[in-house]
Amino acid sequence: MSMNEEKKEYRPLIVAFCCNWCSYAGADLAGSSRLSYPADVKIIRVPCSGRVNPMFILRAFERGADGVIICGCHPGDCHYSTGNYYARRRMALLFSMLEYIGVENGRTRVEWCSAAEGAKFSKTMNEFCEKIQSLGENVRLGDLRCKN
Amino acid sequence: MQKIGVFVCHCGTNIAATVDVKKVVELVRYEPGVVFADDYMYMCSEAGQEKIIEAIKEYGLTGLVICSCSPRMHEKTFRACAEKAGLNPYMVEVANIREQCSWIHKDREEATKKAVILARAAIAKVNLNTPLKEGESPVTKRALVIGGGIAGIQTALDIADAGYQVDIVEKEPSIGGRMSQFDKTFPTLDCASCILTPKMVEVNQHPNITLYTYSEVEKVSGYVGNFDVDIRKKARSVDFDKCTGCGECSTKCPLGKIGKIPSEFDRGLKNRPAIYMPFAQAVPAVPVIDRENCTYFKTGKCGVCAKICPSKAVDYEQKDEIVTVKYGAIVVATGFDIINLDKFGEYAYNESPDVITSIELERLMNAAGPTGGHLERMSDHKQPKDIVFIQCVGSRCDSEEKGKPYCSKVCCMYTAKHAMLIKDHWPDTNITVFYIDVRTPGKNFDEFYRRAVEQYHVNYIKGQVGKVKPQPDGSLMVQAADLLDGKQINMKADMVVLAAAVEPNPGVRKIATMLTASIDNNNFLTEAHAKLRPVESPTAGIFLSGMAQGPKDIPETVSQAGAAAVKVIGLLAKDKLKTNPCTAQCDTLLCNGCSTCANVCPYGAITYDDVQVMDHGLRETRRVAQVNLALCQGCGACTSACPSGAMDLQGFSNRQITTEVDAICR
Amino acid sequence: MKYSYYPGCTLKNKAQDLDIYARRSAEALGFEMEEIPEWQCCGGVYPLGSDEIATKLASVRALNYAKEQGQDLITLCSACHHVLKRVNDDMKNVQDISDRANNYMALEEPYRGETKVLHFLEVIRDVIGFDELAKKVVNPLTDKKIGAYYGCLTLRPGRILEFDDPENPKIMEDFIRALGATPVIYSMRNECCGGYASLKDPEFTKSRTSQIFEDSTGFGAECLITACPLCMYNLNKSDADTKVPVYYFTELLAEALGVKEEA
Amino acid sequence: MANVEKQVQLIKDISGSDPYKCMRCGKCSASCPSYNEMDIKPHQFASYIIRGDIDELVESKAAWKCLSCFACIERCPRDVQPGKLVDAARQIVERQREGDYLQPDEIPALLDPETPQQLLVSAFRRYRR
Amino acid sequence: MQELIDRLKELIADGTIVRAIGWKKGDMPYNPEPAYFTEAEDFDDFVYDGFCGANLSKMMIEAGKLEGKTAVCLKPCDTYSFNQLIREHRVNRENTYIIGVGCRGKLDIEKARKAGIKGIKSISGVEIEGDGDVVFDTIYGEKKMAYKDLMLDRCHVCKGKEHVIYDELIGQSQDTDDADRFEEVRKIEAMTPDERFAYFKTELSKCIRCNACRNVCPACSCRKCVFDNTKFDSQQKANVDSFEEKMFHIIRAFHVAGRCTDCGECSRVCPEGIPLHLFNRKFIKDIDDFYGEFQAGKDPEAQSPLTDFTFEDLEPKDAVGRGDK
Repeated sequence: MSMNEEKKEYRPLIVAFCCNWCSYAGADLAGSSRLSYPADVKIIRVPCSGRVNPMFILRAFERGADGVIICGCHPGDCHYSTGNYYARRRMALLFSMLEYIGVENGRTRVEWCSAAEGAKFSKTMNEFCEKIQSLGENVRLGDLRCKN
Repeated sequence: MQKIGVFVCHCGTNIAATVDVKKVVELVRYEPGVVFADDYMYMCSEAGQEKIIEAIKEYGLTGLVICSCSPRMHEKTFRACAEKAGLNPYMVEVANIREQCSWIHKDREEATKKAVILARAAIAKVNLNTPLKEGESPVTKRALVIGGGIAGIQTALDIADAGYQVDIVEKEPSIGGRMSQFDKTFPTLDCASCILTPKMVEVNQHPNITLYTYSEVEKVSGYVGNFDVDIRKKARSVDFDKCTGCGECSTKCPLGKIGKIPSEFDRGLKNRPAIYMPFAQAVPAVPVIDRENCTYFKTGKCGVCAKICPSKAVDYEQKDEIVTVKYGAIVVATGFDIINLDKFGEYAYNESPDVITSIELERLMNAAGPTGGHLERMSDHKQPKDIVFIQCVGSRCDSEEKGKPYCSKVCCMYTAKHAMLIKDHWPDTNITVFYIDVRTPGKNFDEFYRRAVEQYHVNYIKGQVGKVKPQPDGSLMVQAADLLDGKQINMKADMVVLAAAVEPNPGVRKIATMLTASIDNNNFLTEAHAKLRPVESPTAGIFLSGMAQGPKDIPETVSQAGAAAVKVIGLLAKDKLKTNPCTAQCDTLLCNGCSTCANVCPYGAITYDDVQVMDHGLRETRRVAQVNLALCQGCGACTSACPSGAMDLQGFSNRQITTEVDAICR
Repeated sequence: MKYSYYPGCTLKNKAQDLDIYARRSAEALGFEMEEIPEWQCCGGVYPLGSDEIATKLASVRALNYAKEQGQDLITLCSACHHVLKRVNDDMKNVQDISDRANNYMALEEPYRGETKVLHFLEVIRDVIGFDELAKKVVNPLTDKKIGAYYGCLTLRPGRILEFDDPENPKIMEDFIRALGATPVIYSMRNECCGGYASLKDPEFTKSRTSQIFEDSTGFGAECLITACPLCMYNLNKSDADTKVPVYYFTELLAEALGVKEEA
Repeated sequence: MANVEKQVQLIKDISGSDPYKCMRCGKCSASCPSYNEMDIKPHQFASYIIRGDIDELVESKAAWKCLSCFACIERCPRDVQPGKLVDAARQIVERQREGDYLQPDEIPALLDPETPQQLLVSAFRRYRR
Repeated sequence: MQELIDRLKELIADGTIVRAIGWKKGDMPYNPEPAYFTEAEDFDDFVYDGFCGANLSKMMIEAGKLEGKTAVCLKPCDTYSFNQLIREHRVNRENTYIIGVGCRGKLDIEKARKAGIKGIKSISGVEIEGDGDVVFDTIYGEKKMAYKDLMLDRCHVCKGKEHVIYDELIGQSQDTDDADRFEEVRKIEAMTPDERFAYFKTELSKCIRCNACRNVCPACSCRKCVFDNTKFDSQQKANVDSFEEKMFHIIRAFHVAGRCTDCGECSRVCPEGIPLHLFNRKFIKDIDDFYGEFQAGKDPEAQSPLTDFTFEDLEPKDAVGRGDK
């Protein structure tokens, strides 16, 4: 009975965009090292953090995601040399805009995580889940224009 | 509409223990497009693949979703499998339900639910997949080896012997690397130069090897099979063709006598002239002028070397030269150095000349070294009677600012070697080794260490030293605790030798960045797979050799060098390589011609042309983006920069990614 | 330049020399030390327990006072320096301690480690500069061979105190040089004198201080300087054969600056 | 058993350091000025805690002989900080028992005219609640 | 104004240009509209006064494709937009003859309405050259308003009265810049997240998706807007989901980030009075703060901040929560 009740508690929905070369491999390493993080995180593989169009993030929020995290190679280590630098600017501006329109800080995050950083990947995901869990369900982005 | 087959792998119990595989099959069966779903013990096995092929034929599948391990593991396998059944390999998507699901979750229900969602995302994506065709690119049959130490030398020789051209770029004036500084090697006590020098000469004389010493890699562009590398040949100030290597210039250089320039090769234990060869057996045997210290370059006066050179080889006007060479493969063999010991003030390395590093000890014991092989204290040139070795200085250290978290792997063995060599020459020396653990895995390694204890009576004490205190009488007091005896020890020593942690050559970060090869927290290059692809970088066409990849001794380095060479040979033996078909594509009807995408393309793959288009029945000439598919590497930077959505990436299209988002957020 | 000044318990009586010479020297060097009103004792040792809050509040009050004045906080005593810097680090970087301390304090604006804590010697090194100090010396202590005795609390833990290299410090040696004297470097200069053990086990402390004197005089020291009243006490209590005079660094500073006898 | 785990956790919480990080290198014992005064040596602190021999550690002389000189903390390559571990043990005594090392009535006999305040406050803080 | 008309006629007469783009009288004295002028008699309706706020630069995208040169009248701020269009290869400079026209601030009829002025029959004092009050002749009698009080908000934060690109200049300008450009943004930034959310929710709820903002925006120059593109099934207008409805303005602002010159046309044309420029201006402020000051359109050679980077750029986590400290 108590098991069932626990299952019903709010679990956030988290979308993670991971670049193929560093972060996705870092996630794989977290997996092969059995470094757990909540099942709330669902990873989408992209070639590079620079591939992540802000529209994907907004789309995820609109569709009900409670948090979106973008993971890429560390600055300087991008497999394609520069993709993460553009991503960094794009996301800085997007996050600032989301904050501006009143969306809670912390629903979005960028983390640089190398293929060797399985532990960091797991730690980041645990932290992020905890943060989103504490923020609760994302209503604002789905609700920004509520006129029917 | 696609006809999709979903195949769920148990991976033995790796997946099935946590994910209810049968349930996944049941739940995905009714997803749009799915006409077939099944599970199997090992999908990647031959029988598993056979099952896939049969299903493709029987159900006329047009797309496959494999729920299994990471696509980084077996995507290739399943693509090849699809191709065998006549299906375009790019109609396959892998849902990672092992590394990103079963292995990290414990709750079966939760893991199963997640596996279903990941499968749905992959199914949704496959619904939008289109057949893609790989292109071909030629292979430049020439390899570059960065670093001319034993790793680089061995790799180059092996590649060259297989009949391919190899260039070695070495930043020092001579090849040879760290090994050339050593006196003897463990566990057989071979003389290092006796086994290294012949290889250095062979490299120099090999018809297939070109040496760029005193040179550095400046820029790398291109991709596997087709790298363009700019090499800066630093001005040597000595004409290579004229110099006979007689060494007259070095002997006459006035700075050699004043002795103000510490010799890098002798780790500062000796001085060198401004025009010098690092060591007698240097290859090439052509000196360089150290322009920063040379009096002529500083004041315009002197010029002694030019005057006395019998072959008029000294050329003060020489300039740095940049050559651009094409390569098919690149091997990183940049080696190691030891860490800076400034943060270990307790060992008084900077305070006392009699506290030295092991590599300095190598020089002190080397017959060609600063003391002619006679072991003496640098402070008073007396032979030390009591010598203390301290192990693990900076190794196995949790604090990032001080040391390194890893075991340096070679110190236990070389310390045993040092102890024995000293005892061999000067039997009445007292030697104490303070260790944390003695680690000697390797053929004949533990026997070697035991010999030091049993035969040479080297005193091994378990306990890291706390402090080395220089004493008023010039000796050193070593303060430690013998953990096994439970006593604090204050031991007088004449000399203390620190086994400082190894670290990758500091220059490797810059090189890795140029090569876009990934690097770990400790600046060691990352291998494509820790077990199965240990000599390859995840970046295609980049290979790893020696300490640049991780701590290892000479035998291991040589084996890895050979392995890297085989991988390079395997690549160069191909005439053509298949190229990634996941490239950017421009919809000319949507393109504004605004150039935004070209600004962010790291490969210069986007150009603009005026093309004729028909838009709503109107014929117009428009400036639109064109993607050079041979150059495009598929990063997708252009797609997210494009304001109009004209740029898209095959295999990771906007629609495919948004549909995955939708599937996950459903 | 004006600093908030935290003297600490001992400087108000047993170590008045340390305080008075510092004040005179500061004036000669052109900076002002404004004593914090109603400061409370730092406790002498830093409470290591990560759940210790109450014992840190005295320091937080002083730190917050300096913040409100918009001044850096200056100290002389090694122990105060140690405690204030570590509590400040807790307030800045250890969320839990910081939150709980702020709950206690109920300040208008929470204190988050904004104040910069400086040892008197750091002010001389980083603000005034040893070169400048040397220029202001009127009675150079030429021919004096002085051993700097750092003890433990001024230096460690190096990562938090950021006073100097904890194993190979040179700030006091540079200071000695600036006064015109010759610094004597010896191994025991950053080893503990025995500290508070002297209360219950004076013999132990004596064995420690003997080693310190033996080592420093072996290298030729004719006297030692310290910044710590407890080190001063323990060293003075020594009955070592090699015992030499021990001074507060501020006394020699005042002497060199020619302000020792004033007032 | 559960009680031991609780105690271990308590020590971890108070000290803020992780005894499992210790690799028994002994650099703490090598550096400790009070080594000879201690019955349990600094490099053993972690093992005592991991084993659950908390009582023994708490009752040891080591807890009172530590000078808080931070040499072990500064030099520990694993960031275990033995000084913090033993201080946590000391605090357990002070918080839970009547085992203070310094009793107020013994103080007058220990004083001399030069005793600095610093000595008294430090000793008070270290030796009793 | 007459000087401008005469000059345009002359340019047509001597064959320098084939047509001109300017403003013609509207049905009311305060709503002139952009228009082409080819024949001499077309110029009878030509007008250039305080109500000619429309930015004509975008019209050159199509006009540039026509046979022969087109003259376009650009106010100082409009020239930034034109420069930006050059940078993006969207206009044909060769085919354009730019007349830089003077400006002393443009007027906002809503301000008169708010001041209670109704039943307007005619307006005087809105000429470019004048400096007196604006006089409204209304069915309720004559009403007066200071020119400054009638000005569009955007003119109070004018980028300056210098034309950054032109072939010739006609008419004088007067500085109108008397407010802080980022004041409004700062005010919103200073609100609590709840207040900000409530504010934008209220504002955006007014949107009727008439697309006026998109159509007028010189940076929204895509041949086909992604919101109209069937290739993105996710962004289809006819799609069942309401994705674009919710996100339209944020995405639009992001699309023009680094390219928007802050011309303020979006807010001017919005029939619901949504202060759309506040999105764009937030991006401009952030770009200035994060990557150094940047004015789109000032220099057609300058790299846009979003297609540029430095190794030490701000991390996204530091881009938020800056007001919290």
